[in-house]
Amino acid sequence: MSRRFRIGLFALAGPGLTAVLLIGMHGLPAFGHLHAVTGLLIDRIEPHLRHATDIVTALNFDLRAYDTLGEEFILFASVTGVALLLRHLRNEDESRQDVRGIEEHRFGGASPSLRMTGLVLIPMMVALGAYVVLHGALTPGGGFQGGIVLAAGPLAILLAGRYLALRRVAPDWALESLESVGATAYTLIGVGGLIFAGVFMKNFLPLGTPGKLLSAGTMPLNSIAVGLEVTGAFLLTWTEFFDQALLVARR
Amino acid sequence: MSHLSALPVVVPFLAGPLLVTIGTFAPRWIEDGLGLISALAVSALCLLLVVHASTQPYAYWLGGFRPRQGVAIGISLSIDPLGAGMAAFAAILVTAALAYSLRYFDAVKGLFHGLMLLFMAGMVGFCLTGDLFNLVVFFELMSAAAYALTAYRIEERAPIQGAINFAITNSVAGYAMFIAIGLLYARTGALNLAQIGAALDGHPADPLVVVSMVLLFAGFLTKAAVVPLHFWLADAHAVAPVPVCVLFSGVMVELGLYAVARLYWEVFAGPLAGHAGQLRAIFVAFGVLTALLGAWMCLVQRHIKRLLAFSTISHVGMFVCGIGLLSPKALAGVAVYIVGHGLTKGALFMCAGVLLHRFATIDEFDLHGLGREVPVVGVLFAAGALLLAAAPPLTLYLGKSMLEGASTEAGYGWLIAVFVLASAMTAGAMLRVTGRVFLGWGPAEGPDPRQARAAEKRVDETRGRRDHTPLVMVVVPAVLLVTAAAVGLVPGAVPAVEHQALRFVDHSAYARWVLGSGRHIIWPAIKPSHVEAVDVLFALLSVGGAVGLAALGLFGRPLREGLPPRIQRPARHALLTLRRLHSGEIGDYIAWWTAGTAVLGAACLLALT
Amino acid sequence: MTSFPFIVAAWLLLVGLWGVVSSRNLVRTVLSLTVVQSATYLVLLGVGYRTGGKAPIVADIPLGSRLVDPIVQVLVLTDVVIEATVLALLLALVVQAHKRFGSVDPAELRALRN
Amino acid sequence: MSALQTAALIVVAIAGTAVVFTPEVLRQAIMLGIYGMTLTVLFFVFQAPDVALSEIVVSGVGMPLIILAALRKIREQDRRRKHEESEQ
Repeated sequence: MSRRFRIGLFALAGPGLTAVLLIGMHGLPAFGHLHAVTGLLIDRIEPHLRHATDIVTALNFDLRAYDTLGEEFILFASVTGVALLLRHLRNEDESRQDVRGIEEHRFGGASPSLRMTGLVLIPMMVALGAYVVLHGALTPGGGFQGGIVLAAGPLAILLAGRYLALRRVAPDWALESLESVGATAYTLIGVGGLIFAGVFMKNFLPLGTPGKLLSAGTMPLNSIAVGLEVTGAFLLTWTEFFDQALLVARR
Repeated sequence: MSHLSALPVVVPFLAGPLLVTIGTFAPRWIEDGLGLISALAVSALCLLLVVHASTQPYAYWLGGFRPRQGVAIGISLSIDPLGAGMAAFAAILVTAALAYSLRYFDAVKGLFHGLMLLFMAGMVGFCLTGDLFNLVVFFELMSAAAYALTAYRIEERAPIQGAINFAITNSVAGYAMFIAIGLLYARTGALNLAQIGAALDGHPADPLVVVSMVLLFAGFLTKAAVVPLHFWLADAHAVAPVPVCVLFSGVMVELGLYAVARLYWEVFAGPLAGHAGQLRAIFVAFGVLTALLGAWMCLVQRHIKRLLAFSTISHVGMFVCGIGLLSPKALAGVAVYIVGHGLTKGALFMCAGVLLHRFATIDEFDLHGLGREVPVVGVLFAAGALLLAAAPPLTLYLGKSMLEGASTEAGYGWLIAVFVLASAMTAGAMLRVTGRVFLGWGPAEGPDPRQARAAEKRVDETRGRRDHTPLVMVVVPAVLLVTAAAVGLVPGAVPAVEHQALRFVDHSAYARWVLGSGRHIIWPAIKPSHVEAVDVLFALLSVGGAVGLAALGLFGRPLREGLPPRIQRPARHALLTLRRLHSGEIGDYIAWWTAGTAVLGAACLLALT
Repeated sequence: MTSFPFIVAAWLLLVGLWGVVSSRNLVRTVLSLTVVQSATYLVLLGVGYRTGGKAPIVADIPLGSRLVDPIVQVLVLTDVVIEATVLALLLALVVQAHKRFGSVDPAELRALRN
Repeated sequence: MSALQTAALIVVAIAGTAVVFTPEVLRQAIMLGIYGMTLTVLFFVFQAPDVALSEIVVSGVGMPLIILAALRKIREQDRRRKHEESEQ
């Protein structure tokens, strides 16, 4: 198919599809005037029902926790896929010598202050990430957002020019295990509902006082499980890509 | 019993991460064992759910959030025998694929098994859920696992390209669904299928409802590979490892159709009740186009896996016609047909896998006569072809005759001709392959050597010596074929499917059993439709046509070259154009996707509002 | 102007699809794909907004105040995760494609011509 | 709709268009990061702080690292290939 034909086809089809969409969207209620029964009902009953101050989190980790279960496994499957796709083949070589050279060249000579920044950043990011994960049920954020921040902490080591050191501390299997532990923990919390409360994913812990750190039943646990998984998942993804970019070369 | 409802998803969700974690250290037999046990367990659980739901379908409210005043605040698993049956079917095929790959792969650190289990979790969750957004979540889960599995052999070029095309096309399909969810939520304030359906009832369809239906259908029909949204399928199927192909062709593609049927009957049947005739015409148009184009492309392939892939597209066309007839009888026919087709097509891919293992090529002409070394596989391949041609009185024949009966009843009697032709063409292509590869018939030199290069594998997909076929690689397809032939002959099986299809299409009953308080619904008993005598004739026609086309393909070259150039030239030109459309370029595919969706949208807007 | 967010969403969809269709570089294709996906965020959040509504966090506001719809926000959260994962998978594929084909131009990928 | 929301939407539309039409891939990747920031702002004015936080971590850290590593790998391979060709 020639490029001209393709572009001609899209020149007709693209606006056509947009027109179809706009015709459909014309039937939407005016912006700002949604009347959605389910959302309104949840707004009204959630604070009594679930004791989470962040309704979005209550939906995420309790009312629609099953969606989040699926979402966690989308992440898990993709990261497993990335690990599979970026695996090192037999005819590929890890030239760690090269990397030392790159690290020296890129970071070593640059500036000690950059290194320091990297090293100082790590504990700060970890603390911030942990805070976001733990306060999932109270304030915006939760396991996913906090997990990425947590994962970004160790990666700040890149700035410090010590990528190989990171890989020594965190090899693939360790990151895979971290990710698996998180995903499994999330599933097991659901199974706990089945065992202790009779229904899969049903809350089986006391709801506590709204606004307290340990409130809203299993939600903080869910948030921590997701946090672990996301930390492992993103670290694994990043290191797989950085391995390719920095280490792996065809022999 | 209903406590088991969530377990078919939980089992692979626990086993998958475990496999990925221990894969670095564990020996191969642990991976195989854990994978097989999980898949078997899920199959058994799903079958239990089928039995449990067969008297009374039920909703399982996750987290115990039962609906309040008809408003679903949580997510439900809405379990009925057809949905649970699809889930069981998917799990059984996964079991078969894992058994086949016992001696097949050098599995990488548990990643293959882990991804297969997550793929299964995606498919099973997809079949069991009763929530629109959750449906899309599981769609994305099965897609994510499928993309990676497609490109399993990163040593080669074709799998990478196939996976890229697959991933981009299906991602775009997913976005269309997200937009549709937004539109439907704005209108109904609901995400549960039953609640959306109930909220839409009583008003004729307006453009918003029609457009959201179009976007959802376009998304799921992309998965189902309906022309012109189908381009990714042949690419992905031709390049994915054989055990993965078994699942792609056997069940993943058909799940797209399951979703379309589910969404139509439970959500859109109310507002569109007055326009069923128009919608039927639109479905049938897309279905016929898909059936014939797929069959033609199937006939001209020499890459055997690609040939099988196009045969799947052709069959999908027939299924779309069947679902589009919007009658319970046609739906039952499609359900029976899908089971028979999935098992048969899986077995055929497994046979192709044996050829690939033994001879390191999958090109029909390169394999000329080589198949004599593996006569058993030849018998299996021929048997599979005849099954797909709906040879009476086996499962596929029963499904197809129901489909044909429903076509006549709906006033689309001419569809039977299309079905016969498409079956004959696809089965003919497979019989031709059987003749050339396993019997050494026909010329050994083919046209267009470019295709041969694509079919050659430089890298070995299998493990073990090439001069030996592992027993399990023959036994598994044989078992699948016997099951495919016999499952419909089990007394009461096909009438039970028809009975359940009647419940499936009961729009108002669905809302009652999902949102209601568990009151029992009494359905009227129906008399199962019987196979018409004339259907034998149609089946014999397609079998005979298949044999004829195979003979023409093997020995007919002088005949074809004897045709006057007046006929030859345009035919060759048309074929060339068609082949050029399947260019392997993602830009082309997305342009066609946009065009297909726009046409579907315009047709529906004009006809249904 | 009441449907402006949806018009912007439709525009982003069109532009993103154009990027995918016209791209000569697979990285560019993938980045354009994220623009298509962002159209879905706009539709969902646009649908869920209520004029004068507060964010659905009930810590410091009186019960019963007007809130924006929380459900669509949860859907978008999942959507964002999908965006990141699909991007990672696709870029892994693109890196491999470049290894095997020596190019990231879709027209140069010729393993699947019919 | 408030003026703030309108403004945020216009900026998003412009930034999204710019992502697609930025000529060079590395600049496009940077543009995608900027686009993510504009979306974050939009989500805030749409009263969706959870989503905004998600978007900022994904488009600010999660995706750029992946994209930059992929681009670096591609560039590295191009260089190596040219090098090999020139040696022959």
